[in-house]
This record gives sequence, C-alpha cells and structure tokens, in this order.
Amino acid sequence: MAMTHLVRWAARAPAPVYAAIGPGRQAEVERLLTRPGLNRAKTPRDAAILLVAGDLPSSSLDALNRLHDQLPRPRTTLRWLDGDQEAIAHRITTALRALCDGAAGEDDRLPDTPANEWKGIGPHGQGGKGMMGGTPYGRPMAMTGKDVRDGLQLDRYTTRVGPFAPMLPPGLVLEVTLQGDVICEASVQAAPFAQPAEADAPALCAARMLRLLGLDAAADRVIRGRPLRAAWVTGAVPRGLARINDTDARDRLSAWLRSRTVTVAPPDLAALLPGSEWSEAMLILASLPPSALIRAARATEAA
Amino acid sequence: MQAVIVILGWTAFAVVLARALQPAANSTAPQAAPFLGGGTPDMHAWQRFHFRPYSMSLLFIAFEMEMMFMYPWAVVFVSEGIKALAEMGMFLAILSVGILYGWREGIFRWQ
Amino acid sequence: MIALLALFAVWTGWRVFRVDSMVRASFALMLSFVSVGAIGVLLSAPYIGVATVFMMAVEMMVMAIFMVMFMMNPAGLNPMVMVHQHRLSIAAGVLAFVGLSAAILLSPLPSDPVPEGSDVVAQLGHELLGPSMLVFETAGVTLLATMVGAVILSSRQGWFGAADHGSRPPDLTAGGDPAGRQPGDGGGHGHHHHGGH
Amino acid sequence: MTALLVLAVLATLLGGTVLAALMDRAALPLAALLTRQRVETEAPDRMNRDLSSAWYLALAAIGLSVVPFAPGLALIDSPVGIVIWGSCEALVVVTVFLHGWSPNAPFPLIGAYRYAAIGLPIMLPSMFVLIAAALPAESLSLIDIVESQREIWNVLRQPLGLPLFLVVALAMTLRGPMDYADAADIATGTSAEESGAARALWQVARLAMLVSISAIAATVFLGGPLGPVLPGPVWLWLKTAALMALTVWIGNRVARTTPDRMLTILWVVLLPLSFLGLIIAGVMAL
Repeated sequence: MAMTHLVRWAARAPAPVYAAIGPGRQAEVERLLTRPGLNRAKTPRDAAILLVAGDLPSSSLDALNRLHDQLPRPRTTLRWLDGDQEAIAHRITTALRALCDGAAGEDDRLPDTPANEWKGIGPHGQGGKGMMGGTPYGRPMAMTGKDVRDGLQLDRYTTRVGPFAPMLPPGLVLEVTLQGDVICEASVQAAPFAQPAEADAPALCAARMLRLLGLDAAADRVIRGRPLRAAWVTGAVPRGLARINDTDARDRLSAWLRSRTVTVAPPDLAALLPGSEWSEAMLILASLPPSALIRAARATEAA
Repeated sequence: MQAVIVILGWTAFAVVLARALQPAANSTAPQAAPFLGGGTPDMHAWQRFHFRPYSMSLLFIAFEMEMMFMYPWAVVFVSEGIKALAEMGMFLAILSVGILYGWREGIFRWQ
Repeated sequence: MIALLALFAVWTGWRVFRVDSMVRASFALMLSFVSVGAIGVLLSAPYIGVATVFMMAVEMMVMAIFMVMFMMNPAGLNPMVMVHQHRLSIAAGVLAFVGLSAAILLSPLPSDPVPEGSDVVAQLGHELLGPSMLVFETAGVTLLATMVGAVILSSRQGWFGAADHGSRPPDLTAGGDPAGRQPGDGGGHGHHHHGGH
Repeated sequence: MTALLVLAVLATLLGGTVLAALMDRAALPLAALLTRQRVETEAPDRMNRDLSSAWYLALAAIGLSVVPFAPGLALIDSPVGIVIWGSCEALVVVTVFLHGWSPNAPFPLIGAYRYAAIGLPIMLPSMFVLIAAALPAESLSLIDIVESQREIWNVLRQPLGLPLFLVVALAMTLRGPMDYADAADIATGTSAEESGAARALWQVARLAMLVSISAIAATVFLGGPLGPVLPGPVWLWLKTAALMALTVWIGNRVARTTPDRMLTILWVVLLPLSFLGLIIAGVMAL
C-alpha cells in the first residue's frame, strides 16, 4: 500500500537526468535541462536516466560505461541524436514512468571485477607489507610528496576527472594531482569536444558559472532569458582568477550577465590550474568560453 | 536527569529509524568505483589530507576555550553591572590581540 | 544511570586503542568525553557537563583533522597496532587505576549536597568575577600566549616572509647534506600564485 | 505533560520537515529516491556512513527539545539551554565531516574538510549572538530568554543578532551560500556517492535541522511562543515557518564564494560584527 503510493509519487517527480554530453551538443543539452519536468542531477548516484547526447568518440566509450554503471538501479540510457527537444523530453518522462512501473532497467556494462588484484599478505588478509604497503581493498594508498603552496609534504592524490564530470566542460579529461584540495599538477589527457559557436552564448556561459556559485534557479532563469534574481553574484568570484587579456573571471561573468560575448586568447591550462584550490580551479575553467578552452586544451595535448 | 534521558531517547530513536529506513547497501565492483565523471583514481581517497587552514584551527581552539568563560559571565552580567563589563572588556581585548596577530600573519586563508 | 554512562565512557575509551582508523579513534574518544559530560549533568553541574560536550566535540574534530594529516595509514586500510610500549603502558594504567581507586576509597569524601533550586551557573559567574578574577584574567593572557605560539609554530608564511627563510635543516651526517627540503628550492615560496589574496 | 511535549516535538519536526520539503520542492524527488538502489563505495567506513544521517536527525530533535512550546514549558527544561544548543552545533560539524569521510571517495572527502574549515569558525558568531541574547535574560535557559522578551523582542533590541544567526542557520543546514559540504563544484560533495534511501535520509535530516534551528532563532529573537490571542505553540509554529521560508529564500538567492574567501570573511567581518552585537546588547541591558 505504502509502496504503491511511493511509486506513484516517484513517477510524478521531475525526472533526474545525468547528461553525458558529446561533440556539438553542449548548448542544446544545457537548454533542455532547464525544462520544468526535468531535473539536472549533479552526480550519477542521484539520477535514474543517463542521457547520451550526440555521437561520442570511441575513446570515451569506456568512461561512458563506467558512468552508466555508477547510476543506481533501476536505470535507463537514452540516446539523443536529433535536436528535437519536445521529443526527447517526452521520451525521458516515458522512460521514467516505465522504470516506476517496474521495468527491470539495465545491467552493468563493465565486468564485476575489482580495480586491482587483492594482495592478501597482512594478518587480516587485506593489506600489504607494513602500514602503507600493498593494495588494501584493491588500491594502493597515496604517498607523500612536494606541495606547491606551503611546503608541507603530505599525501598527493592523483586521479583523472572527466570526460563527463558535471563541473568540467564536456569531453575534457584532466589528470590532476591534489594535495588536500589544492591542485599541485594538472595535465590535459583529452581535449573538450568541439562545440559550435552557440555554446559561447553569454547566457549559457553565465549559467555555468552561476551553477558553481550554487545558484541553480538563477542559472535556469538566465538561460530562459529572464532577469537574474540573485545577490552578490559577481562579488562572490574572487578577483584575479584566470587573468587573461586584462579581464579576470569576475569581469567575464559580469560581461556575460550583461549579454556580451567574450573572447579570450587560449591560455595554457597546465600552467593556469596548479596552485589553485579546487573550487577556484573550477571557476577558472567555467570562466573561459568553450571555444577558448577547446583551443587551449588542443594546444596542450599536442605539446 | 530528564535532559539526559531525553537526549539518549532521541538518539536511540533516530538510530533505529535510520537502520529501518536505510537498506543494506550492495554494489558490483564497477558501481562501487568513486565517481569522477568517468575518470579513474590511482589510489584510495583516504589519505594524509592536507587541511589547508590548519593554523586557523589551532587559533580557533584557543578562542573557543575562552568563549566558555563567557557563558557564566553572561548570567551575572546585569547583577554585577559595570564591573562585569570592564572585566570582560579587558578579557576580550587581550584575545582580540590574538586574532589581529593571526590576521596579520595571514592564517585565515588556505595555506 | 551514572554507572551505565561510566561504563560507556570506559568502553569507548578502550575502543580508542582498538580501532585502526584515526577518525574512529578520535570520535570514540569524543564519545567517551560526552558520557563524562553527561555524568557531570547528572551530578548537578549542568554547565560544566554540557560545556565538556561542547568543547570535546570541537577539539576532537580538530584532533581528527591533525591525526589524519600526520599519521601513517590514517584510515586504517592496513591493519595496525595503535599502542606502543605495551608493558610499560599496561603497568602505568594498572598503577594509575589502583592509585586513584585507593584515593577514592581511603579519603573521606565530603557530603555537601547542592540545595534544591540553587542557580549553580550564576554562582560560577559570581566566582569568576569575584574571588577568581585573577585566575580568569590570567587564563586570558595564557590563551593569548597559546594563540601566538600556535601561529608561530604552525604558520609558514607571515608578515615578514616565510618562516623558514634562510634556515638550513640539520645535516644527516657530520658535514654532509642537509636533511629534508633544501633551502632555496622551497616548494611554493618562489612560485606563489596566491600570495596576494 | 512530558508525553505531551514529546509528541509536540515529534509533530513539529515531522510537520516542519514536510513543510521544508515543499518549500524546497523536494518532496516528490525524495519519495522517488526511496525506489532506487543504495550503492556502496569501495571499502567505506560502514558504521559512520550509516550513523551520520541518524546523528544529524537526532541533533535536530535534541535542538528542538530545548525550545519552549509555551511560556515556561520545554521538554528539556535546562538552566543551560543555549549551551546544549551550542553543543548540537559543534556535533553537526562532526556529523557532516563523518558523512563526507565515510565513503572513501575524493569529492565527499573534499566536502568534509571544507565544511570543517567553515563550520568550526562559524560557531564563534553563533556563540556571541546567543550569549548576547542571554544578557538581558540573566540566564542561559531558553525559557528565561523568552520571558525576557515580554516587552520587546530581541530582534529589535539586538539588531545584529538575527541576521548573523541566519548565516549560522545556512551553514548548519547545508544551504545556499554556506553550503560548503555539498557544493556543485564537487558534485554535491559529501552526498556525491549516496543514492537511494540513504541519500533521502540525509536530505530529510537537513530539512529537520532547518526546522530545529529556525525554532531556536524564533525563540531567541522573535519571542518564541509569546503573542496575543493565539495559543503559544501556534505562535512558535508561525514564527518558525516564517524563518524557514526566509532561510530557504536567502539560500536560493545569494551566491557562494570560495571557501578560502569565506574563511577570511568569517574571521574578519562576521566575528567583529558579532563582537559589536554583544557590546550593543551589553549596553542596552545595563
């Protein structure tokens, strides 16, 4: 009884969609996800539907499969190839209703094997030799190294983020080494997917920064062309972030909010990001229009 | 007595509720990998985490310690009158020196 | 009630040394202090009891941060032993327990029940502003010294430049190379993107 | 009487949480979460992961228990009510930290440490404004603080108190500009790896904490159950609901700055402001 009510409510909730955005589709997906019946999930753990927009290059299929498996069951993948917003919104709500009606959903795409072999050396079987050795629970532990800021030599955590990370431009794979939440080293493993000039539209660029500032509702309003209703927006962006051609992140955000297009010379990402704290780094990336980012990342990748 | 029982009661209630509502978690290996937008980590996330405002946290503890003197002071403030005001003014002035010093040394930011 | 809380305090205190994770150890210690605070409340010392809980929550939070920061294997991913010098610590523990128990059992405990309806918090306040004023103000100066000392010891960058500017780590061998980070290569001092804000 | 008060706390918490979910437009998504699987990360700290939501919920209930529902009538009638609430705030920081620590994943971990950096110093302004409210009452008990507002509410007598306490409320309920634990740039931070019922429970605990801290603010600054015609509890509910709406509204409209800057703002702007608030309160009380 309670369960049937729950399922009925679940079917009426906005559809939680996690978008894996492919080449050329960034602007369309960003506009689609401001529709009232859809909910832009910030993590796959919160989503029921994986929306794959556009033709993904084969190099990112592995990451897509990983992402797909991270959605909780029951889940559905929808591919969106043409540009019709009405049709895809309808397909999403239908798919959600099917899941609520008890459709089985999709199985994992990757094999159910741990990331690394477990080395059962320690007395309890999960560890290696010594306190920091081995691969306990299938992964090694972080080790100490140099720090770029205060010289305190604590652990360095290396990971690749992307290509479908919600805070990074679609397609960008960054290999970062973090110490705490400060980026010590960054390198571009894959450049962002090419996007048409439409992705540089001031409203979309402003909305990306607004989301990082925690203003989701304001971001949706800006994309729909309504006046911004929020306080302390430009003031919240620190001065001096990603200063290129005499404009910093705050200047570019205020230009976008006044509907002006911004062009910047492509910066050197590997030099721009290290030394900044993670949220500053994300603001730096969001403050660069996609066209500049793509050229910047291509240059770094080639080098 | 009642306060302790009520607090214990709410805690027990919340724990029982949480246990009842949260099913046992289960995951396959690919599901259990930490979310990195499709990326993979090289190592465990648990690490000797570099907490950047560490100097601030030390100053904070000292400050918190003396704030504890202020609660009993607040109760007798009106009855002790101007004496209480003067004494606490002196106490806070001494402590503000510590904050000003910390600010000058730049500890209220990420190191 | 008091006995149960005391047992819980002892049990969580024992857990501190039995868990592998520094975070668990810190917060087990916090739970131990929380139950001691609850005993204080039951003994008609509401302010001292609740303040203990308040202080320990904050302090164990900071302690967990520093434990994870500086200890090897902070999450207990590999099994490990949290105690050192077993025999010495067991002997010291037993000795302290026997001594304290003897002190409790042998000394004549005063019986001075708190009168019904007396405002103990206000009494504490009057004490602070009256007879114990010197103690109170001395505590202020002591805490100021603590603050300044903590900042000096922990902060690298300061008003007059980096704390280790011009310093040279001790030699590993007589006349050999200095240990640790070399002066001059100072990871961060030279290329500080964020000195300005 | 005690049983009645237990019921009152439970009903307020339940009704308030539903109201908060409606304000957040989160009611249907929360129900939908319950129909999904709960995933588990690699080698998590299971005990702390399961308990953190429960602690958060328990702290909300304990906080609400010190609030008087009618003049002179609270479930926990303690002479140190605001210190009990202060301990709840300190334990919220511990709880959120554990929530981010336990999944053994990078984004929750960053969220947990960020929250520790912001959540600890935000307690100083919170303590200052509550102590300022205790001055005219000559007591740390919330019941006496309500009594001291019979002639004039603290929101008028101590103009800096309520705005500063609302900032604390945003931080304690992980909301808007103070939501450093669950921010967008770390994919909802401490909650990034939670799905299904566990995610729903954490969100419910957040909403319950909003009820609790709004009730405390209504008691300390808006006279709590005091008011003409209507009975005490109704006044308390009305004031609590108004403060909840205000907190949600501010949370949706004010941008979040970087944690680095917020830390400086906390110590250099908000802490001196709360100092000033205490001085104003002290001079007014004499």
